[in-house]
Amino acid sequence: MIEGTNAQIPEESSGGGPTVVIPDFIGPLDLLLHLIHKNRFSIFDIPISVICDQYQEHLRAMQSLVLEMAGEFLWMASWLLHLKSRTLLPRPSADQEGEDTRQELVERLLEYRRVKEVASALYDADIVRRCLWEPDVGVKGIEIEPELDWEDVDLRRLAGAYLEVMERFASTHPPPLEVTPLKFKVEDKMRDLYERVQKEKMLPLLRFLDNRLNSEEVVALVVATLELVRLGGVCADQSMVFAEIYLRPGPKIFDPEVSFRQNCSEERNGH
Amino acid sequence: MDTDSLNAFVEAALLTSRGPVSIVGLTEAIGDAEVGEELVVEVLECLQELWRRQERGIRLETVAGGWRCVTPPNLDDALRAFHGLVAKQRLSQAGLEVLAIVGYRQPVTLPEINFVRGANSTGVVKTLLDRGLIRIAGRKKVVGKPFLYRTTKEFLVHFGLDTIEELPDPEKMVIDEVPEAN
Amino acid sequence: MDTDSLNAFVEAALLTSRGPVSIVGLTEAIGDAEVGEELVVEVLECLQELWRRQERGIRLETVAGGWRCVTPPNLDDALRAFHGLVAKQRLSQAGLEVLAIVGYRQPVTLPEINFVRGANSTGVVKTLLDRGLIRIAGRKKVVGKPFLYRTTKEFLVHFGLDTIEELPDPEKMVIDEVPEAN
Repeated sequence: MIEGTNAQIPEESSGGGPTVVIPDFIGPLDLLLHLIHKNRFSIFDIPISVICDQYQEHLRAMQSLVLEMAGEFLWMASWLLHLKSRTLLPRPSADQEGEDTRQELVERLLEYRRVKEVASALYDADIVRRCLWEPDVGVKGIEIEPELDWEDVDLRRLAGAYLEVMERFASTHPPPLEVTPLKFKVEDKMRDLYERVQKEKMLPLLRFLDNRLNSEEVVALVVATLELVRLGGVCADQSMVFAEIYLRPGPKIFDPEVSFRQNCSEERNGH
Repeated sequence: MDTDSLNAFVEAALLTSRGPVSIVGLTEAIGDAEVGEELVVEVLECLQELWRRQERGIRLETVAGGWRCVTPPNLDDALRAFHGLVAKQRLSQAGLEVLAIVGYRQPVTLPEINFVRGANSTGVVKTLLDRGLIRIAGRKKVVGKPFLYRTTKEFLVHFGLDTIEELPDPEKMVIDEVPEAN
Repeated sequence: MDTDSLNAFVEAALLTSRGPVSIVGLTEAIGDAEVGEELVVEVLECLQELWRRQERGIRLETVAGGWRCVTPPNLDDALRAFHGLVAKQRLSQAGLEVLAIVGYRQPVTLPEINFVRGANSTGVVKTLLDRGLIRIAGRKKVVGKPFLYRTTKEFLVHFGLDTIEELPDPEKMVIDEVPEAN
C-alpha cells in the first residue's frame, strides 16, 4: 500500500513554514494521490467533483506557498476544474475529449505512484547505506589519490575542472598594471619646488613629503628633487642617516623653459 | 603465487581500494596463469565468510559489478564519534523521486523529470549532480537540445545495487492496481 | 559494549583511519566506563597477533602516534601493479584538467597547456593520447613547431556530443542554477 505522504521523509524545500500541509506534499500529484488514498478511491475511478473540491480546500490552506511552487499546484487545480466542469455538464454524446483528459490524469497518477514506490525503496536503502564506511588503508610509496571513475566523468565535471584551472591561472597571473595618465608632472613639481626653496631659503624635504597623501605626488616630488639637485638648482644636505633632508638654493639658476629643452635634447643625444 | 600470498594480496587490494574492485582487475594484477578468475572468486567468497563474523569490523559486499569492503552499519555511531564527523545528510523525498525517475527511465531530460513529478526539479537535479549520484549523458536531439541524465556508478554503490536492473520493479510493487468496487 | 562489538569497533576504526590511531582516542569514542585503556590495548594486541599470519594482507604496527594499519611490504609490488591497472579506468584531477583545457581551447600546444595549468603536463598528455581522448592535429607554426592537440571522436562519444561546438559554456554549466541546454 502506498501512503499519500511519507511523513518520515523530510522535505528539503520545506523551510520550516507554518502549520499548513505544504511540507508533506512535494507536488500537486503527491497531494492528489494523498486525497485519493485518504478517501479510499480507486485511481481508475476518481470522483472528480469530490477530489476537485478537496484539492481546492487544501490549496486554500497552503497560503504560504512559494510562488514557483504555487504555479504547479494551481495548474493542477485548473486541470481538475476543467474535468469537473465536464462531468457536471451532461453531454448528449460520449465526450471523447473529456475522456482523454481524464485518462491522461489517471496515467500520470499511476506513473507518479510508481515513482513514489521506487523512491521509497531507495529511501530504505539510503537509511542503511549512509552508515557504511570504506576502509582507508594506505600502501607505502603509493599515493592512492581519490580519482574519478571515468564512467562518471561528465560534461559538468569537465566544465568544472576548466573553470578551476582558469581561476587558478587568473589568481597566479594578476592582470597587467593599469596605465593611467599622470596626475602630477615632474616638470611642474620642479618649478614649484625651486620657487619655494628660493623663497623660503630652506625646506625640510621629509616633513614636506609627509604632508602629501598621494603617493604619485610623492614620487613626482622625489624625482623633481633629484633632478633639481642634478641641475644645481637646489642643494640637499642631511646630517645623518634617516635625519631630515634640507633643501637650500643651489649654485645655479634654474630656468624651467631652458632646462626642459636642454633635458630633452640631452636625452635624445644620450640614447 | 602460493595460496597464502594470494589470500594476502586479495585482502590488501580490497582494503586499499576506494570503491568496488573488479575480479578482472584483481586477476590481471596477479598475472599468474595458474590463478584464474574462478580461484579469485573463491578467495573473495572465503574472505566474505571470514568477515561476516560478529567480532569483525569489516564486511565484503558485491556492488556495482565488483567487490567492496565496508564497515557494518551498526558501527556508524561509534565511528562517527571516533572520527568526529556528523551524520551524512539524508536524501530528500524530492531527491529520491528524481533518482527513481532517472533510475528506471534513463536517459531522461529535465523537462521529462518535471513532467512525471508534476513539479519543478531543477534544484534537486543540481544537488544530485553535485553529489555524483546522477550525471549528464549528452543531449537529446529535440528542440532546445536538453541534457540527458543517467545514474552514476556512485548511485549503484550508494544504494548497494550490482546493476541498474536490480532497481525494484515498480509494477511489481504496486499491489492495489486492480480497481475495487466502491 | 560487549566483547564482539568492541573487537569490531576497534578493527573498523583502525581500517578507516589513514594515520595512526591513539589508544586514548579509541577509548574515548567507546565511551564506556567498563572499557578502559588496558582493555583496548588488549584488543589491539589480539588483532595484531591475528593479522600477523602469512595469509593476511594487513599488519598492525605501533608508531609514534599510536597504532596504524599497513600492508605487508612484500605485497608492495603487486599492489602497485594492481593500483596502476585500476588507475587506467579512472581519471586523475590532472588528467581531467588537461582534458578540459584541450576540450575548450583546442587546438592547443603542450607549452600552452603547461602555461595555463602552471604545471608540467607531459605525462598527463601522454596518458590521454594513449587512452585515445586527445590526438595530435599538426604543428603550430611558431619557434620549435610544437604539436597541436585536439580532442578525439572518442571524447565526443563519451560526453554524448555530436560536435565540439556542442560543448556547453562552462560558466553556465557550473554556476547557473539550471543545468539546461543553452
